[in-house]
Amino acid sequence: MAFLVLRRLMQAALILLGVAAITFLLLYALPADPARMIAGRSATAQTVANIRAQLGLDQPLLVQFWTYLVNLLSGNLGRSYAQKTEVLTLIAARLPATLTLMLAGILVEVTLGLILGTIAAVRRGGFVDRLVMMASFVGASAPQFVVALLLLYVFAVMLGWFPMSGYGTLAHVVLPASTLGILGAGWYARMVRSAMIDVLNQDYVRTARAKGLSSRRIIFRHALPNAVLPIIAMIGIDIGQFMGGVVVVEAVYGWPGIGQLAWQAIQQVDIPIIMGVTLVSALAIVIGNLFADLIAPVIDPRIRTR
Amino acid sequence: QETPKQGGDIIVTYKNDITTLDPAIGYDWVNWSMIKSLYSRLMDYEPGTPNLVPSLAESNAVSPDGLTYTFKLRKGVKFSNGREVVASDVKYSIERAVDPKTQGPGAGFFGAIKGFEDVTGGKAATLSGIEAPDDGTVVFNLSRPDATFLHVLAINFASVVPKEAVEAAAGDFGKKPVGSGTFVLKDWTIGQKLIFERNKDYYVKDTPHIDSFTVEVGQEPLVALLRLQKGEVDIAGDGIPPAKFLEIKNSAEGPQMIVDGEQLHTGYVTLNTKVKPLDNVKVRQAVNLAINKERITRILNGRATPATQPLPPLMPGYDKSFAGYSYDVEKAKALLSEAGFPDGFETTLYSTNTDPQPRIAQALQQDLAAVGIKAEIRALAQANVISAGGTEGEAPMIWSGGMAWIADFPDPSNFYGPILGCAGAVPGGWNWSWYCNADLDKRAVAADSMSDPAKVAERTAAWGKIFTDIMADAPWVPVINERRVVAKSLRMGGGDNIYIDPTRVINYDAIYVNQ
Amino acid sequence: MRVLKAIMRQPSALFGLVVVAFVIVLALGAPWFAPFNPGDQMFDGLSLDGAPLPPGGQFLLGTDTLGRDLFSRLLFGARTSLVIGLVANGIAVAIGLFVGIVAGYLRGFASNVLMRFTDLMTAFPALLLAIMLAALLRPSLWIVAMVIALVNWVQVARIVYTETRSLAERDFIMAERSLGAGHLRVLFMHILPHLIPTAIVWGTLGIATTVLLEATLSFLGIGVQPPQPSWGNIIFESQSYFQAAPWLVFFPGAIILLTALSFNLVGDALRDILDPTQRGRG
Amino acid sequence: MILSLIGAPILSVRNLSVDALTPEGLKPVLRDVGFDLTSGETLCIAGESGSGKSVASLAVMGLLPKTSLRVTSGSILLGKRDLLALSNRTMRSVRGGDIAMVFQEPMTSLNPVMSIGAQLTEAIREHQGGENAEAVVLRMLDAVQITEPARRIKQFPHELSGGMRQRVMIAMALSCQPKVLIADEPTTALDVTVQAQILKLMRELKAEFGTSIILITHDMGVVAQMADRVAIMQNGRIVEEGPSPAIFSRPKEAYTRQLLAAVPRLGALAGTDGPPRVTPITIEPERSDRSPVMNVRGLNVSYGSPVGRIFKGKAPVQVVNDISFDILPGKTLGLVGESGSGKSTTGKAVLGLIPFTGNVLIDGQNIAGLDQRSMRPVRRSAQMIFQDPYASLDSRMAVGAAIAEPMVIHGIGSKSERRDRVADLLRRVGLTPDAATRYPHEFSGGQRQRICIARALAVGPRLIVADESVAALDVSVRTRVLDLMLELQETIGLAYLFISHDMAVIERMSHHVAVMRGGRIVETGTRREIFESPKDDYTQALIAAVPIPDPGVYRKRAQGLG
Ligand SMILES: Nc1ncnc2c1ncn2[C@@H]1O[C@H](COP(=O)(O)OP(=O)(O)OP(=O)(O)O)[C@@H](O)[C@H]1O
Ligand SMILES: Nc1ncnc2c1ncn2[C@@H]1O[C@H](COP(=O)(O)OP(=O)(O)OP(=O)(O)O)[C@@H](O)[C@H]1O
Ligand SMILES: [Mg+2]
Ligand SMILES: [Mg+2]
Repeated sequence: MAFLVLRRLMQAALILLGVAAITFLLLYALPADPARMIAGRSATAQTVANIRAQLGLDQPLLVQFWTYLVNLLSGNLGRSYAQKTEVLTLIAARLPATLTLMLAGILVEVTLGLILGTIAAVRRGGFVDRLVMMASFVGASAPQFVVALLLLYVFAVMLGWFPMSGYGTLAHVVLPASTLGILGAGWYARMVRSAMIDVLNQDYVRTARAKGLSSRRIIFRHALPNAVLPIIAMIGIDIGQFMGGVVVVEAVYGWPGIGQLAWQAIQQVDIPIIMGVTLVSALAIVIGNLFADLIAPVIDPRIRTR
Repeated sequence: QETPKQGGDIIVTYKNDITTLDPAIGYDWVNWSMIKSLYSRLMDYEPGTPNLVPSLAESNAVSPDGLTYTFKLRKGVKFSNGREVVASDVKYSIERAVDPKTQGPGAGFFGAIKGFEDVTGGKAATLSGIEAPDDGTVVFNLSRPDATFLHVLAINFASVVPKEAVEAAAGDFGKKPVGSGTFVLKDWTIGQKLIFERNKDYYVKDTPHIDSFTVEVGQEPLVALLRLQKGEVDIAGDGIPPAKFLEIKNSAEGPQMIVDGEQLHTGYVTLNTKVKPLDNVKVRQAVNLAINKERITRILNGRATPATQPLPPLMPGYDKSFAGYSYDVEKAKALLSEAGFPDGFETTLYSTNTDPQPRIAQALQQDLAAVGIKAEIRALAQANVISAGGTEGEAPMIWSGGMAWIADFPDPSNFYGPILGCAGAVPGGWNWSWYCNADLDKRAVAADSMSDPAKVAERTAAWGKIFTDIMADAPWVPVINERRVVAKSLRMGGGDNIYIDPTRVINYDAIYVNQ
Repeated sequence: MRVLKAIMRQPSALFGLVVVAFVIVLALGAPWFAPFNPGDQMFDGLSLDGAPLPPGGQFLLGTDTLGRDLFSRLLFGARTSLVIGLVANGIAVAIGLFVGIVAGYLRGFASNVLMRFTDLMTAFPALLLAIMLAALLRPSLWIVAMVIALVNWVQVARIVYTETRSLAERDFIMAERSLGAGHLRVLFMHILPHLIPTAIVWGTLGIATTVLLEATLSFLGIGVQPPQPSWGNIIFESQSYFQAAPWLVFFPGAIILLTALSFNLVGDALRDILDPTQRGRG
Repeated sequence: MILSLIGAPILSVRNLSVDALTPEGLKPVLRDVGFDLTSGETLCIAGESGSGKSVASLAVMGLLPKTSLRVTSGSILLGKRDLLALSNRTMRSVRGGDIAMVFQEPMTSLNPVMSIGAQLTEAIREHQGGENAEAVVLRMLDAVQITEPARRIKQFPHELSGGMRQRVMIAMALSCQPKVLIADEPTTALDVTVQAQILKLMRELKAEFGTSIILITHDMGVVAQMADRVAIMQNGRIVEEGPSPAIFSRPKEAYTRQLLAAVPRLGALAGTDGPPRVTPITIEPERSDRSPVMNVRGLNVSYGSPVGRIFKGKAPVQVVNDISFDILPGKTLGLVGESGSGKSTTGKAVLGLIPFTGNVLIDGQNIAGLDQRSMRPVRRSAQMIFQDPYASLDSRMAVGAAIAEPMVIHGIGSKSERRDRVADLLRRVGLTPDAATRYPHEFSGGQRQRICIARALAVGPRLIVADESVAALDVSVRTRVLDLMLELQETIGLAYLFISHDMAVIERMSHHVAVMRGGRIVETGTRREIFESPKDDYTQALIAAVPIPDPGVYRKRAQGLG
């Protein structure tokens, strides 16, 4: 087990290195010149050249990458071109918000997906099943910006149940997390449904019924843990999917997360921030995958001994 | 006009982060007005007007040759760290703005000060042209007369900062600003909000009016507006998105909530004079004639007026009588035939990708198609458009929307150098027409040398002529002068011109709250 | 033929098939069906204030913010969006299937390399890739299709990988090897058919998401450029008008959903029909 | 009077009919099934595969799959209550509380992600409340003779052997002291020694708790050993019912007689060398100079290898330990041993399907370290029939294509030739050629087994490894399959490596026998040597544990003991 963790950690480090290298190369292949962006429209050629030299942009690409990596190892992500601040500070200030949002979003999608998928599976072929499947299809296919605005309009503006924007209390999380979760819930509901149908046909479920257990106990204690197994791997991938949604959702709900930071940085070609955000999100994804790999044995004892 | 009331706390929202509050670096229209309020400068403007007034300076004198400016500083002005502002602070602050290590975008404005080249070239650390003979006096020696020099001393880059605070911040001055302006930054939660409190020691009585303003960032304009309608927000800084404009405008409270005012803005299409067939002046004129500017103002729900020349109407030197190119499809086709393109040609039109810019680009595209010009649209992120514009032979046409020229200070010269002069027509430059007319450049230099206050009218006229003459070569299609629209809550007081102040967008010093 | 007949027997699948056929016909025949030129910004297509016109009257489904006929744009947009939803999404599923089964079937180094590459792609922000490509390539429908395929295969690969791993453990695979079947034969004749249900689920669920993703990418500058319509673009351009001009969001949204749902219904039916183990079952 | 008191049935099934919903309409599965179970009695239900034994027991439990099976008429009386009329809630208390069931598939009937302890206590909590459930569980595990019960309750199903799992199932069923225990083929998957233990356990439990038992089995030996009464099912009907000795000694129905006749009896072939010939000997007599088709020397197989250099993974488990044997052309080597002794592993290893060390020569060609390409000719001459025929067929490939596949792989014949050969092969294994277009799930277990045999024969191999090829089949089908295999040996001189845990089958099929235990061959010799004068203790135990299909034997034994 310890060995497995160690090996996975080493793989994770390699993946991060790969992400860093690809991002770096791609960013520097961009035609937009960061020095020029910094210098602004009134700058002289001399100023631009000075800035370029100060940022080390006149160095060969490999030298720049090497410098970046060395800095990275000492925890230095560089300084933002536009904001003239440590990227680490900027990301650190916003990371908790994004993590909160993501965790809440995952909670919503997994809970909703599990509940809906289970209901549909238990009522397979019936009206409820069809309704749930239709709803999950709509959820999985609706444009996120529109969903966000609709939820905001109905629950914050019209009903006034939740604040429209901001960060801090539980009430603030509900709408953004739901927006984020609805999409995933649609996918999860469908996957849980088919996994659940599979599991409900298994012999051990029949055994459980033969023991005289209640349907609730059979579903929650026997069927769900088994149905959940194939879905755990999805959660790791999901974090990556979330990064896109986070940008939209954070914008609509004024959520102070790194999605907004990334979006601004992209518009401004603020390379150090783009690099930083990319690495942080890659790290989150890698940790998510690691977590999925580690939690699977907790639920499935068969993997533990393999 | 009612008298402003004192007190009150307000909330302002913006979509983007406040990047920096360092006056030597900050150069976007959001932080522009905040920096204005955090710091003071030798010169400033009367609120809501383009009229220069002394601010940190008590008085100023110009030598007859226009090369020496002498300022007497106001006494007893204190930085928010408690220290008094002295003449050497002024010198330090401007040198800091020019110093290449600062990486400030505003260095170029101080080009007229003696010793400028030495500092930017790294040969000297201080500007020989600025002297501080005593704590209360600053003397500027210029290498050439500069009629805009007082404006230059009023822009943000000339803000006075205390050296010890800059050094103490260790490169993070932009997040820990110390100045002597109307407001003090109380708290900054990155990515969320900034709280500005009034500077109780400010040297002008009853300025500012409000006790504090909180800037909430990361707010989608659409949502900010919903919040404003609910009374949660006082000023939606990004204005009213097109999708909401008509609804608000036609609502009962609309007129009180919308501030709709002119600003120093022109939206234009650059016609790249180095790209075939736009290198042909007839083709460029034809393009000018082909654009139906009225229809575009309609797409913008009437929030703009058709433009005839590079200068916006508010700018001194604007020629009301100049008609420019009016919409005339037949004439455009005739010109195209003359130029040898009776069937038109194919080209590319760049635009930024935020609403309504791609829509305007499509409107332009349709107009061009009507005369046979097939323009393919490339809607890209701003940075990519800027880079395409600065690359020789790359972008035939660029719609400037979303990055359009808003003046740094209300002087016509500000509309020429980098964007229409030869200096800007270089790789990485901002003259995306790549238009270079040596003759006009000479006239521009001559106009800027008329620094004698007596010659203001003559100079303005000279500039005006430059901008109408340039239209003969048609390097641009001046399309619209967009008005600025700000939404404010019902309790906010003050005239439209302090919400859309020609020199600082929102004038936080002058706005007030009606209780 | 048998398949078609089987579909005809199920009302929901038949409905799906009819809608799909209808949409395809409309897309192909757009120039004949469209009442207006989809790019034509009509002067009378906007109100005096410059607001888009609601459905009814001269414009069947109303106009957009430039005064263009929404119905005509939706007809022409179908062409773009079908290519994205079917081709791009199809390629993504195909790549995902390929990588997933190869990595899941092979053991050891090759499998490890492939899966780590997939992990890398998972960890690499898709949006960033899109932006880079936007800056480096000439925008076109096929570029955006390619980018979508490049971005979307990853999840399919992961799911297929897990499934293949368990399939490869099944006895019949060892039985095939004992007959002397080579790897290619095992992979494509025996493992692939078992993954068809997964492929169908992802293929149909992915349609709506890719159609919308295309809009995001177009917005970033790599997709179809204005004024060429696509369903995603129509929604994307006007999504902030959901209050002021709800039809601009509702109609394209409904059409995307309906089309995706129809493909999904047909896909579900196909999955059951193609599965011999379902034959003769209740 | 007294008689009726004693004989009052605790469970009685009357006129039970069950229909299956199929696309072609309703298909009757059970027709007018009726039987009584008196208190403390064991009723054995026997009958061919697919006759409705499992469906009948599921109906009693109220566990018929709702979507496909439906009770159309009849009643099931537990005491005075009609189970069919009970509400779901009341039925729950009957299930597990009054009637408990042990299912046919021990491997899959336990929840893989719950610990043994949790699964056991659950039932007790449900029916008797939570107090000292733990203690009851420990007592039950002890009763089913599971060692170290305290440790076992923390383990998960996959950590137990098949026999243990089956005993856990029995413990679970008995933990609430049900009045009736239904056991559906509880020992099919187990080797004889474990089977003997479990049957003994059930008898003891019956004696201790007074439980009535319905035992479903197709093994007449088990019936003889266990039954007080016997019911014989065929085609959804009970064709014959009566006290056990009567059924065995005076079967009325032809089908019952057939069933009894088909049972292989251990020792029936004593005194002969070869397996019984189906047809008279026509080929040349055995010549010792012929070189073996398979020659195995020092075979070792282990599962789980070290994962890296620096950190050792789990130590590999040695499953097959230094095994050597030869198989002569046209001869059968029977490989017998307890469950988990490494028989299947050996079978797979000698065909190079899993990694091994040692030397395996097939037709003189050493297959150690051969790559896929060089293995191909070897694959042509040596084929395998896997333990589970259903699992070894691709469920998405039509049977005809599956049989033709080896010919396609080895490039034999044209398309039409292959079609002809498939038809021919299907006929040879007793199926009609129209089977070619159908899919595996449309066949019964025995038919699938024959399809696998047809596939193995398609390329004309010289050796077939047959792994438990008949374990899952009921006696009548089993006999047919075994006959076919012998006939093929006769006619085309096939050699077999015949793997089984069933001593009687091994005796019937083999020329030579090797006995495996714990990955080693403990004894090897001709069939006659092994069965008539076994030397190893384990071999002797195996032979002794085989049930004999004659209730009289057990009665005598019981009396002798009493
Ligand atoms: N879910 C079902 N749907 C339709 N038919 C079924 C279903 N389950 C069983 N049958 C049919 O009912 C009949 C009786 O099946 P059952 O499982 O009771 O046989 P069995 O006597 O237990 O056989 P075996 O010895 O193989 O276990 C078979 O013909 C089978 O095909
Ligand atoms: N894939 C595997 N990984 C690890 N151990 C295995 C694996 N397959 C089998 N084993 C172990 O190897 C041993 C021998 O298994 P094998 O399947 O050869 O037994 P067998 O003699 O065929 O038994 P049965 O009569 O139950 O079929 C068992 O202890 C089993 O647990
Ligand atoms: Mg059965
Ligand atoms: Mg085995």
